[in-house]
Amino acid sequence: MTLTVRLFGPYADAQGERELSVDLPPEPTVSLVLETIESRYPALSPLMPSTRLAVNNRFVPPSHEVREGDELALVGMVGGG
Amino acid sequence: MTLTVRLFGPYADAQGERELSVDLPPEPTVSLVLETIESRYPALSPLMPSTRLAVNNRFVPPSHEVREGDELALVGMVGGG
Amino acid sequence: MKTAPAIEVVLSEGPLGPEDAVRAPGAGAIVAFEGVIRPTEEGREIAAIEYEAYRPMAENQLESLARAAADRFGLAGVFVRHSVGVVPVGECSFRLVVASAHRAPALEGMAWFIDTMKRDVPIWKRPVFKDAQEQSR
Amino acid sequence: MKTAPAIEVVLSEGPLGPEDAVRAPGAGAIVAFEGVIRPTEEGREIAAIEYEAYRPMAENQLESLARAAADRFGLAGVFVRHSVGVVPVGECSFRLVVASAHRAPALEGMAWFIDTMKRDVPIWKRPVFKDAQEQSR
Repeated sequence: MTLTVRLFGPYADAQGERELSVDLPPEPTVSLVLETIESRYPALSPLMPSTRLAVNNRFVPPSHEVREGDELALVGMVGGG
Repeated sequence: MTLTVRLFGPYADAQGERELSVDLPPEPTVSLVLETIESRYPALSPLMPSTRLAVNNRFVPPSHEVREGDELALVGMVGGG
Repeated sequence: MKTAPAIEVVLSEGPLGPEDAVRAPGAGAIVAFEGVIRPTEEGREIAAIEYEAYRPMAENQLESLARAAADRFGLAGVFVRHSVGVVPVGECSFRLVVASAHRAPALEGMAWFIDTMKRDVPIWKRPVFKDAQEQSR
Repeated sequence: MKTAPAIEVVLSEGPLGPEDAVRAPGAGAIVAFEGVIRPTEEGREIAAIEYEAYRPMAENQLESLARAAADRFGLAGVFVRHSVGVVPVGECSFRLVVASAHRAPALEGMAWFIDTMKRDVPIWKRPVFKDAQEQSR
Protein backbone atom coordinates (compact mmCIF):
# COMPACT_ATOMS: atom_id res chain seq x y z
CA MET A 1 0.00 0.00 0.00
CA THR A 2 1.08 3.60 -0.56
CA LEU A 3 0.79 5.93 2.42
CA THR A 4 0.87 9.71 2.34
CA VAL A 5 2.65 11.32 5.30
CA ARG A 6 2.27 15.04 5.96
CA LEU A 7 5.31 17.17 6.79
CA PHE A 8 5.37 20.45 8.73
CA GLY A 9 7.94 22.88 10.12
CA PRO A 10 11.46 21.48 10.19
CA TYR A 11 10.36 18.29 8.39
CA ALA A 12 9.00 20.26 5.46
CA ASP A 13 12.12 22.46 5.48
CA ALA A 14 14.51 19.49 5.56
CA GLN A 15 12.75 17.54 2.86
CA GLY A 16 11.66 20.52 0.75
CA GLU A 17 8.22 18.97 0.44
CA ARG A 18 4.90 19.03 2.31
CA GLU A 19 4.24 15.31 2.05
CA LEU A 20 5.86 11.97 1.35
CA SER A 21 4.44 8.98 -0.52
CA VAL A 22 5.78 5.81 1.06
CA ASP A 23 5.29 2.29 -0.30
CA LEU A 24 4.79 -0.27 2.43
CA PRO A 25 3.40 -3.77 2.97
CA PRO A 26 -0.30 -3.81 3.96
CA GLU A 27 -1.18 -2.57 7.44
CA PRO A 28 2.33 -1.72 8.59
CA THR A 29 3.01 -0.89 12.21
CA VAL A 30 3.90 2.66 13.20
CA SER A 31 7.47 1.46 13.91
CA LEU A 32 7.80 0.10 10.38
CA VAL A 33 6.50 3.34 8.86
CA LEU A 34 9.04 5.39 10.83
CA GLU A 35 11.93 3.03 10.04
CA THR A 36 11.06 3.04 6.38
CA ILE A 37 10.96 6.83 6.25
CA GLU A 38 14.27 7.04 8.08
CA SER A 39 15.99 4.72 5.60
CA ARG A 40 14.47 6.17 2.42
CA TYR A 41 14.69 9.90 3.19
CA PRO A 42 18.21 10.76 4.33
CA ALA A 43 17.33 14.47 4.57
CA LEU A 44 14.91 13.60 7.39
CA SER A 45 17.10 11.13 9.23
CA PRO A 46 18.70 13.71 11.61
CA LEU A 47 15.19 14.53 12.85
CA MET A 48 13.92 10.96 13.16
CA PRO A 49 15.24 10.00 16.62
CA SER A 50 12.79 12.45 18.25
CA THR A 51 9.99 11.88 15.75
CA ARG A 52 6.62 10.31 16.35
CA LEU A 53 4.01 9.36 13.79
CA ALA A 54 0.64 10.96 14.35
CA VAL A 55 -2.25 8.80 13.12
CA ASN A 56 -5.60 10.53 12.67
CA ASN A 57 -4.45 13.45 14.83
CA ARG A 58 -3.26 11.34 17.74
CA PHE A 59 -0.09 9.77 19.00
CA VAL A 60 -0.35 5.97 19.00
CA PRO A 61 1.89 3.16 20.28
CA PRO A 62 4.70 1.85 18.00
CA SER A 63 2.82 -1.44 17.49
CA HIS A 64 -0.30 0.32 16.19
CA GLU A 65 -1.21 -0.80 12.64
CA VAL A 66 -1.81 1.85 10.03
CA ARG A 67 -4.84 1.39 7.71
CA GLU A 68 -5.71 2.68 4.29
CA GLY A 69 -7.13 6.20 4.56
CA ASP A 70 -5.50 7.07 7.91
CA GLU A 71 -4.16 10.59 8.11
CA LEU A 72 -0.45 10.46 8.91
CA ALA A 73 2.02 13.15 9.93
CA LEU A 74 5.50 13.39 11.39
CA VAL A 75 5.50 15.16 14.73
CA GLY A 76 8.27 15.81 17.21
CA MET A 77 10.78 18.63 17.45
CA VAL A 78 7.89 20.95 18.18
CA GLY A 79 8.22 23.96 20.47
CA GLY A 80 5.21 26.23 20.33
CA GLY A 81 4.53 28.92 22.91
CA MET B 1 11.27 54.34 79.28
CA THR B 2 7.70 53.83 78.10
CA LEU B 3 7.28 52.39 74.64
CA THR B 4 4.13 52.42 72.55
CA VAL B 5 3.58 49.29 70.47
CA ARG B 6 0.98 49.27 67.71
CA LEU B 7 -1.41 46.35 67.33
CA PHE B 8 -3.22 45.21 64.17
CA GLY B 9 -5.44 42.36 63.02
CA PRO B 10 -5.48 39.40 65.42
CA TYR B 11 -3.33 41.30 67.97
CA ALA B 12 -5.83 44.14 68.17
CA ASP B 13 -8.69 41.62 68.31
CA ALA B 14 -7.07 39.58 71.09
CA GLN B 15 -6.12 42.56 73.20
CA GLY B 16 -9.15 44.71 72.40
CA GLU B 17 -6.85 47.68 71.89
CA ARG B 18 -4.89 49.29 69.07
CA GLU B 19 -1.74 49.93 71.08
CA LEU B 20 0.12 48.97 74.23
CA SER B 21 2.18 51.15 76.56
CA VAL B 22 5.03 49.10 77.94
CA ASP B 23 7.46 50.24 80.65
CA LEU B 24 10.98 49.04 80.06
CA PRO B 25 14.56 49.82 81.07
CA PRO B 26 16.32 52.26 78.70
CA GLU B 27 17.24 50.98 75.24
CA PRO B 28 15.87 47.48 75.63
CA THR B 29 16.63 44.82 73.04
CA VAL B 30 13.89 43.57 70.76
CA SER B 31 13.97 40.23 72.63
CA LEU B 32 13.33 41.98 75.93
CA VAL B 33 10.43 43.97 74.49
CA LEU B 34 8.79 40.79 73.15
CA GLU B 35 9.37 38.85 76.40
CA THR B 36 7.95 41.69 78.45
CA ILE B 37 4.83 41.89 76.30
CA GLU B 38 4.37 38.13 76.48
CA SER B 39 4.50 38.14 80.29
CA ARG B 40 2.36 41.23 80.87
CA TYR B 41 -0.39 40.67 78.30
CA PRO B 42 -1.79 37.15 78.69
CA ALA B 43 -4.39 37.78 75.96
CA LEU B 44 -1.54 38.11 73.46
CA SER B 45 0.57 35.22 74.67
CA PRO B 46 -0.97 32.58 72.32
CA LEU B 47 0.14 34.73 69.39
CA MET B 48 3.62 35.55 70.67
CA PRO B 49 5.56 32.44 69.51
CA SER B 50 5.16 33.53 65.86
CA THR B 51 5.43 37.25 66.54
CA ARG B 52 8.16 39.63 65.49
CA LEU B 53 8.65 43.23 66.53
CA ALA B 54 8.76 45.68 63.67
CA VAL B 55 10.95 48.72 64.40
CA ASN B 56 10.48 51.73 62.13
CA ASN B 57 8.70 49.59 59.54
CA ARG B 58 11.38 46.90 59.36
CA PHE B 59 12.15 43.56 60.92
CA VAL B 60 15.33 43.73 62.98
CA PRO B 61 17.46 41.12 64.79
CA PRO B 62 16.51 40.14 68.37
CA SER B 63 19.61 41.92 69.72
CA HIS B 64 18.65 45.24 68.12
CA GLU B 65 18.21 48.02 70.72
CA VAL B 66 15.04 50.05 70.67
CA ARG B 67 15.36 53.85 71.07
CA GLU B 68 13.03 56.57 72.22
CA GLY B 69 10.77 57.63 69.35
CA ASP B 70 11.05 54.35 67.37
CA GLU B 71 7.81 53.20 65.83
CA LEU B 72 7.02 49.70 67.10
CA ALA B 73 4.44 47.14 66.03
CA LEU B 74 3.73 43.46 66.53
CA VAL B 75 3.85 41.55 63.26
CA GLY B 76 3.50 37.86 62.51
CA MET B 77 0.42 35.76 61.90
CA VAL B 78 -0.13 37.70 58.72
CA GLY B 79 -1.63 36.16 55.61
CA GLY B 80 -2.50 38.72 52.99
CA GLY B 81 -3.28 37.82 49.39
CA MET C 1 24.13 46.23 29.80
CA LYS C 2 21.23 45.04 31.87
CA THR C 3 18.46 47.52 32.54
CA ALA C 4 17.19 47.85 36.10
CA PRO C 5 14.07 45.80 36.79
CA ALA C 6 10.77 47.70 36.81
CA ILE C 7 9.25 47.57 40.29
CA GLU C 8 5.82 48.88 41.25
CA VAL C 9 3.81 48.44 44.45
CA VAL C 10 0.35 49.88 45.02
CA LEU C 11 -1.99 49.34 47.97
CA SER C 12 -5.50 50.51 47.20
CA GLU C 13 -8.86 50.67 48.92
CA GLY C 14 -11.41 47.98 47.94
CA PRO C 15 -11.38 45.51 45.02
CA LEU C 16 -8.66 45.78 42.39
CA GLY C 17 -9.83 46.83 38.95
CA PRO C 18 -8.49 45.31 35.74
CA GLU C 19 -4.83 45.84 34.95
CA ASP C 20 -3.48 47.84 32.06
CA ALA C 21 -1.29 45.78 29.76
CA VAL C 22 2.16 45.39 31.25
CA ARG C 23 4.95 46.31 28.88
CA ALA C 24 8.38 45.02 29.79
CA PRO C 25 10.73 45.41 26.82
CA GLY C 26 12.51 42.19 25.95
CA ALA C 27 10.41 40.05 28.30
CA GLY C 28 9.33 36.76 26.78
CA ALA C 29 7.09 35.67 29.64
CA ILE C 30 4.54 37.68 31.53
CA VAL C 31 2.79 35.88 34.34
CA ALA C 32 -0.09 37.40 36.25
CA PHE C 33 -1.45 35.97 39.46
CA GLU C 34 -4.80 37.12 40.79
CA GLY C 35 -6.13 36.27 44.18
CA VAL C 36 -9.93 36.29 44.18
CA ILE C 37 -12.16 36.19 47.27
CA ARG C 38 -13.68 32.71 47.61
CA PRO C 39 -17.26 32.26 48.83
CA THR C 40 -16.43 30.24 51.94
CA GLU C 41 -13.96 30.42 54.79
CA GLU C 42 -13.58 27.67 57.37
CA GLY C 43 -16.68 26.06 55.84
CA ARG C 44 -18.88 29.13 56.41
CA GLU C 45 -20.29 31.37 53.72
CA ILE C 46 -18.70 34.78 53.64
CA ALA C 47 -19.74 38.08 52.08
CA ALA C 48 -16.29 39.62 51.89
CA ILE C 49 -12.78 39.73 53.29
CA GLU C 50 -11.62 42.81 55.13
CA TYR C 51 -7.90 43.54 54.80
CA GLU C 52 -6.05 45.55 57.38
CA ALA C 53 -2.57 46.74 56.55
CA TYR C 54 0.14 48.27 58.66
CA ARG C 55 0.49 50.49 55.70
CA PRO C 56 3.94 52.08 55.48
CA MET C 57 5.57 48.82 56.54
CA ALA C 58 3.45 46.75 54.14
CA GLU C 59 4.49 49.00 51.27
CA ASN C 60 8.16 48.88 52.29
CA GLN C 61 8.10 45.13 52.64
CA LEU C 62 6.30 44.54 49.35
CA GLU C 63 8.76 46.76 47.58
CA SER C 64 11.82 45.14 49.08
CA LEU C 65 10.35 41.70 48.35
CA ALA C 66 9.74 42.72 44.75
CA ARG C 67 13.37 43.88 44.43
CA ALA C 68 14.62 40.70 46.09
CA ALA C 69 12.56 38.55 43.70
CA ALA C 70 13.83 40.53 40.71
CA ASP C 71 17.47 40.10 41.81
CA ARG C 72 17.17 36.48 42.79
CA PHE C 73 15.31 35.29 39.69
CA GLY C 74 16.66 37.85 37.21
CA LEU C 75 13.22 39.28 36.50
CA ALA C 76 12.62 42.24 34.19
CA GLY C 77 9.63 43.53 36.16
CA VAL C 78 7.59 42.91 39.29
CA PHE C 79 4.25 44.68 39.71
CA VAL C 80 2.26 44.28 42.92
CA ARG C 81 -1.27 45.40 43.77
CA HIS C 82 -2.98 44.61 47.07
CA SER C 83 -6.33 45.71 48.42
CA VAL C 84 -6.92 47.18 51.84
CA GLY C 85 -10.40 47.40 53.34
CA VAL C 86 -13.40 45.35 52.26
CA VAL C 87 -13.29 43.16 49.14
CA PRO C 88 -16.51 41.25 48.32
CA VAL C 89 -16.62 37.60 47.23
CA GLY C 90 -15.62 37.11 43.59
CA GLU C 91 -13.52 40.26 43.48
CA CYS C 92 -9.76 40.48 43.16
CA SER C 93 -7.74 41.56 46.20
CA PHE C 94 -4.19 40.77 45.10
CA ARG C 95 -2.43 40.87 41.79
CA LEU C 96 1.20 40.07 41.06
CA VAL C 97 2.56 40.46 37.57
CA VAL C 98 6.05 39.20 36.82
CA ALA C 99 7.91 39.81 33.57
CA SER C 100 10.96 37.82 32.63
CA ALA C 101 12.98 36.80 29.61
CA HIS C 102 11.99 33.17 30.12
CA ARG C 103 9.19 31.17 31.66
CA ALA C 104 10.80 29.19 34.48
CA PRO C 105 12.18 32.13 36.52
CA ALA C 106 8.87 33.97 36.15
CA LEU C 107 6.93 31.05 37.65
CA GLU C 108 9.53 30.34 40.34
CA GLY C 109 9.85 34.01 41.25
CA MET C 110 6.08 34.28 41.52
CA ALA C 111 5.77 31.29 43.87
CA TRP C 112 8.65 32.61 46.00
CA PHE C 113 7.17 36.10 46.20
CA ILE C 114 3.74 34.89 47.32
CA ASP C 115 5.10 32.47 49.92
CA THR C 116 7.35 35.14 51.38
CA MET C 117 4.64 37.77 51.28
CA LYS C 118 2.33 35.58 53.36
CA ARG C 119 5.00 35.52 56.05
CA ASP C 120 6.62 38.94 55.94
CA VAL C 121 4.10 41.53 54.83
CA PRO C 122 1.88 43.00 57.55
CA ILE C 123 -1.52 42.68 55.89
CA TRP C 124 -4.12 40.82 57.89
CA LYS C 125 -7.40 39.45 56.67
CA ARG C 126 -10.68 39.02 58.49
CA PRO C 127 -13.65 37.20 56.95
CA VAL C 128 -16.96 39.02 56.95
CA PHE C 129 -19.38 36.12 57.43
CA LYS C 130 -22.78 36.19 55.76
CA ASP C 131 -24.67 35.03 58.86
CA ALA C 132 -22.94 37.64 61.05
CA GLN C 133 -23.96 40.28 58.55
CA GLU C 134 -27.57 39.09 58.65
CA GLN C 135 -27.58 39.05 62.46
CA SER C 136 -26.40 42.61 62.61
CA ARG C 137 -29.20 43.89 60.40
CA MET D 1 -20.89 18.00 43.86
CA LYS D 2 -17.95 19.17 41.84
CA THR D 3 -18.72 21.09 38.66
CA ALA D 4 -16.87 20.07 35.50
CA PRO D 5 -13.82 22.20 34.76
CA ALA D 6 -14.22 24.90 32.12
CA ILE D 7 -11.96 24.12 29.15
CA GLU D 8 -11.41 26.37 26.16
CA VAL D 9 -8.87 26.16 23.33
CA VAL D 10 -8.58 28.67 20.51
CA LEU D 11 -5.96 28.86 17.75
CA SER D 12 -6.08 32.18 15.96
CA GLU D 13 -4.24 33.94 13.16
CA GLY D 14 -1.63 36.54 14.17
CA PRO D 15 -0.98 38.17 17.57
CA LEU D 16 -3.36 37.48 20.44
CA GLY D 17 -5.42 40.44 21.59
CA PRO D 18 -6.14 41.19 25.25
CA GLU D 19 -8.18 38.67 27.17
CA ASP D 20 -11.63 39.27 28.57
CA ALA D 21 -11.79 38.80 32.32
CA VAL D 22 -11.97 35.12 33.18
CA ARG D 23 -14.81 34.22 35.50
CA ALA D 24 -14.50 30.89 37.24
CA PRO D 25 -17.01 30.69 40.09
CA GLY D 26 -15.40 29.70 43.36
CA ALA D 27 -11.84 30.04 42.07
CA GLY D 28 -9.50 31.77 44.48
CA ALA D 29 -6.50 31.90 42.17
CA ILE D 30 -6.36 32.92 38.54
CA VAL D 31 -2.98 32.70 36.89
CA ALA D 32 -2.35 33.95 33.40
CA PHE D 33 0.78 33.18 31.45
CA GLU D 34 1.60 35.15 28.33
CA GLY D 35 4.37 34.25 25.93
CA VAL D 36 5.64 37.36 24.16
CA ILE D 37 7.94 37.39 21.11
CA ARG D 38 11.44 38.38 22.21
CA PRO D 39 13.62 40.59 19.98
CA THR D 40 16.43 38.08 19.46
CA GLU D 41 16.75 34.40 18.60
CA GLU D 42 20.08 32.57 18.65
CA GLY D 43 21.74 35.97 19.15
CA ARG D 44 20.24 37.46 15.99
CA GLU D 45 17.65 40.20 15.82
CA ILE D 46 14.30 39.00 14.63
CA ALA D 47 11.25 40.80 13.29
CA ALA D 48 8.71 38.12 14.12
CA ILE D 49 8.06 34.45 14.74
CA GLU D 50 6.02 32.47 12.27
CA TYR D 51 3.98 29.65 13.79
CA GLU D 52 2.90 26.68 11.76
CA ALA D 53 0.35 24.33 13.27
CA TYR D 54 -0.85 20.90 12.21
CA ARG D 55 -4.15 22.38 13.08
CA PRO D 56 -6.74 19.71 13.90
CA MET D 57 -4.15 17.73 15.84
CA ALA D 58 -2.84 20.81 17.65
CA GLU D 59 -6.37 21.66 18.76
CA ASN D 60 -7.06 18.08 19.86
CA GLN D 61 -3.82 17.87 21.77
CA LEU D 62 -4.26 21.24 23.48
CA GLU D 63 -7.75 20.28 24.52
CA SER D 64 -6.77 16.90 25.87
CA LEU D 65 -3.81 18.48 27.68
CA ALA D 66 -6.10 21.08 29.21
CA ARG D 67 -8.44 18.32 30.43
CA ALA D 68 -5.52 16.30 31.76
CA ALA D 69 -4.17 19.34 33.64
CA ALA D 70 -7.62 20.05 35.09
CA ASP D 71 -7.99 16.44 36.29
CA ARG D 72 -4.48 16.07 37.58
CA PHE D 73 -4.32 19.37 39.49
CA GLY D 74 -8.03 19.75 40.31
CA LEU D 75 -8.35 22.97 38.34
CA ALA D 76 -11.62 24.85 37.88
CA GLY D 77 -10.74 26.15 34.43
CA VAL D 78 -8.06 25.99 31.74
CA PHE D 79 -8.16 28.50 28.88
CA VAL D 80 -5.66 28.26 26.04
CA ARG D 81 -4.95 30.66 23.19
CA HIS D 82 -2.19 30.13 20.64
CA SER D 83 -1.31 32.09 17.54
CA VAL D 84 -0.70 30.61 14.13
CA GLY D 85 1.01 32.60 11.37
CA VAL D 86 3.22 35.63 11.89
CA VAL D 87 3.51 37.32 15.29
CA PRO D 88 5.78 40.40 15.46
CA VAL D 89 8.30 41.07 18.24
CA GLY D 90 6.66 42.35 21.44
CA GLU D 91 3.31 40.73 20.65
CA CYS D 92 1.69 37.86 22.49
CA SER D 93 1.54 34.47 20.78
CA PHE D 94 0.44 32.20 23.61
CA ARG D 95 -1.80 32.68 26.60
CA LEU D 96 -2.72 30.15 29.23
CA VAL D 97 -5.15 31.07 31.98
CA VAL D 98 -5.67 28.64 34.83
CA ALA D 99 -8.32 29.01 37.52
CA SER D 100 -8.19 27.05 40.72
CA ALA D 101 -9.45 27.14 44.28
CA HIS D 102 -5.92 27.59 45.57
CA ARG D 103 -2.62 28.96 44.39
CA ALA D 104 -0.24 25.99 44.41
CA PRO D 105 -2.16 23.72 41.99
CA ALA D 106 -2.68 26.65 39.63
CA LEU D 107 1.05 27.33 39.41
CA GLU D 108 1.99 23.65 39.23
CA GLY D 109 -0.68 22.90 36.64
CA MET D 110 0.51 25.82 34.56
CA ALA D 111 4.15 24.67 34.57
CA TRP D 112 3.08 21.11 33.72
CA PHE D 113 0.84 22.24 30.87
CA ILE D 114 3.52 24.38 29.24
CA ASP D 115 6.24 21.73 29.53
CA THR D 116 3.97 19.08 28.05
CA MET D 117 2.71 21.39 25.33
CA LYS D 118 6.26 22.03 24.13
CA ARG D 119 6.64 18.30 23.60
CA ASP D 120 3.25 17.09 22.46
CA VAL D 121 1.50 19.81 20.52
CA PRO D 122 2.33 20.09 16.82
CA ILE D 123 2.98 23.80 16.53
CA TRP D 124 6.33 24.73 15.07
CA LYS D 125 8.01 28.09 15.13
CA ARG D 126 10.34 29.71 12.66
CA PRO D 127 12.13 33.00 13.35
CA VAL D 128 11.78 35.74 10.76
CA PHE D 129 15.21 37.38 11.00
CA LYS D 130 15.53 41.12 10.49
CA ASP D 131 18.57 40.85 8.22
CA ALA D 132 16.88 38.22 6.03
CA GLN D 133 13.89 40.53 5.73
CA GLU D 134 16.15 43.39 4.64
CA GLN D 135 17.96 41.19 2.14
CA SER D 136 14.71 40.13 0.52
CA ARG D 137 13.54 43.69 -0.05
